[in-house]
Amino acid sequence: MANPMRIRAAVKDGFTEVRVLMSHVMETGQRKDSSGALVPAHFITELTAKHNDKVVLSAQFGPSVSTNPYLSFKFEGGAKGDKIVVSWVDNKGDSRSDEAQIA
Amino acid sequence: MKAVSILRPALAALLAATAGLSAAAGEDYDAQVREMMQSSFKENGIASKYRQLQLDFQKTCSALVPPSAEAMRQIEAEQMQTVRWPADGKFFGDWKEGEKIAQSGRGLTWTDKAGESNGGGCYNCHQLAPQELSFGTIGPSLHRYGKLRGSDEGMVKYTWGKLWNAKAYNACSQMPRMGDAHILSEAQIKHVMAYLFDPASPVNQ
Amino acid sequence: MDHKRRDTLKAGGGLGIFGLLVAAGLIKPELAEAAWNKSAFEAKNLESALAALGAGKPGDSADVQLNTPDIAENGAVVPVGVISKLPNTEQIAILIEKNPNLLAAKFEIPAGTAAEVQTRVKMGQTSDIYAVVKADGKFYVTKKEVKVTLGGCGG
Amino acid sequence: MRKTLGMAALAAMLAGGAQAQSTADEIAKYREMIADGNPAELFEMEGESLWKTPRGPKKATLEQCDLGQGPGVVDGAFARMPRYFADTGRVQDLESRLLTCMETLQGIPASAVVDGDWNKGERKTMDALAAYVVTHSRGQKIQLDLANPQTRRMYELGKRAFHYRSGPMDFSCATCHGEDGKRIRLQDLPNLTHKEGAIAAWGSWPAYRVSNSQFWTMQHRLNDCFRQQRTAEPVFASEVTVALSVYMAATAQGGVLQTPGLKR
Repeated sequence: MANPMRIRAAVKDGFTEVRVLMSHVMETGQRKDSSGALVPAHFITELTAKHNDKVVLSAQFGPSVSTNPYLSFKFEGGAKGDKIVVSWVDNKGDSRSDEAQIA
Repeated sequence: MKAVSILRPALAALLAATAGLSAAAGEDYDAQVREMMQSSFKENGIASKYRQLQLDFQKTCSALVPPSAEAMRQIEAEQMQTVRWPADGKFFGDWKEGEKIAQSGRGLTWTDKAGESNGGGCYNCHQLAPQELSFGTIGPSLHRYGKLRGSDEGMVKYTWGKLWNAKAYNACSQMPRMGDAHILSEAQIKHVMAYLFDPASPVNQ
Repeated sequence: MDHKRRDTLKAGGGLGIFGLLVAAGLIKPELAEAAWNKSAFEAKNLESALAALGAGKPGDSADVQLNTPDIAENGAVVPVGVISKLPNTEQIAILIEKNPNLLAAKFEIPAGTAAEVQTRVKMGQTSDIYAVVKADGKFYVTKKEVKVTLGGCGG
Repeated sequence: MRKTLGMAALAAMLAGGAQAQSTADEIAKYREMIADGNPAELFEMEGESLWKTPRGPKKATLEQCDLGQGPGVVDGAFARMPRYFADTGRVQDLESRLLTCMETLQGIPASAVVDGDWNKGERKTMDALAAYVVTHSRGQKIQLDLANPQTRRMYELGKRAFHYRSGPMDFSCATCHGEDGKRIRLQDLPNLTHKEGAIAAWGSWPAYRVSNSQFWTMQHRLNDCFRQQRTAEPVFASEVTVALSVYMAATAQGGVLQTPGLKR
């Protein structure tokens, strides 16, 4: 099972700024291991972030996104204590969903 | 092989001696460190434990107090004896090969294999061709090396000697003894020489 | 609502992970339907990547800002920020011209979310990075070169 | 000849210097951009969970581990390490102390880490545990107990080990880390013999390395320094690694920890 994400969300000047760190290998499928065999591609393909129940960002990733992906964005509104939920799925069907409260 | 069999008893004797010393002298830190530099390490692949033993000049240049001018001169004179000039009298190879050697920092670590060709690691410490932005500054810039210094016999021989054994010119130089310590072959040093001196080499642009 | 959800869950066996996430209310069905844009992510040149995004030949725009360093110390992590000042920005895409697969990431920006994202990408070599923005149904682009250097001793 | 050589070298050095400066500015910008959102946080989270998870033959957690501030006290413990521990009669760095706790509390033999491979098994566990512990000294001042004679001895040994030249390339730690303002390739080299450089280094390891997406403890950092120095391999948590850590931490005494760091 994938390791948890670290999600930080804070209100600033009427916007909620969300920063997410995901634990994922993001294998490109082009790298060879020490024995020379190709390491199969393994990367997050889709992600959504929700504030309470509203989608505030959705994204699609390719293998060019760095290992242990980082993402930051901001949306209008949001209040301290509101729930932020971030979910992803990868090309092997693994998934992860974590939540955090706006600080 | 012969060198190893000579070294083995020498190592045992040295270890016994240092162990005895540290017990007797109590706070003889230098002896304790020599012992620690053995006991804390293990052989891994080509990186044998003999690498933990110091050559005389290595020991002199490791002291917390810098060696005297006289001691430095003595080391330089001794190291000068190790310089081997090219057997065929030719100092220059192919600068394109030299560039590859200058770029590569590989070789002699415990993750390298015996018999692989080593890099010179020149860019780790020196600026050379101006288009390579990723260069180190431990050594001086060598950009336009041949252009600025010319290529008379004195300069060519000095450079060869410096590459073969930098300690012959500066006892405690940080630069490895490329030829003397078998890091680069004679043919490789010729390529690096061309990279430094050839008017067509990017180093001289 | 609850009733419907339970029914969906019951049928969950054949849904796959994404379907389950939808069923569990974690992901809106709209997103699940907007499947991963395979042709765009597998595009090997700029023209076909832009075509797969439906962007055609986007016009240059100074209102799209690309925030990257000029030199990346390591190609494994290159920070990329995109800010669009164009009204009604609905999509932001990041492309790296010299990567084997050009498209790195694509973001859908719903109303109320700032047209401003930051992420990190891998770069195999020095290359132009493109930010492609869709605003009011039209596509715009800006680009910037990032030099990738070799760090460390190389040993 | 000596004189002309000097002048030419100086001219070439000055030309290189200006270019080096603009590159350094750009690299500084790059580092600033990646500073926010250090993936080391992912390891810290994992470490905290491992700290509190019953493991090993004794099925115990590490919550009673004494890192020097009393059993279970994590806060500020790393800022005072390496330190002398009476129960083991040794000066220990964070990793060697964690080995002691894993062995005594959980029954996990130290050899599982000492003879293990990087990024695998119990050594990987060690990475996460270290990430957790050092995060709880972030922002605190480095304060070694240099009045302790055992720690003092390790400092003296560490200083000498730092300058010990050997191997086919004649390198010591000081070859690369003994002067201000030097670089290998584009990588700045902290001068570890002075306070400022020692704070920059000791104060920012362990760290997440973007080049390989791994979290590296100081043990791992030192191991790879020696690899590139072309010595034999230092044994995990061996005396030389602790002595060098004492030397660095003592030189950095009073500096503020930014652990865990983010590195190239």
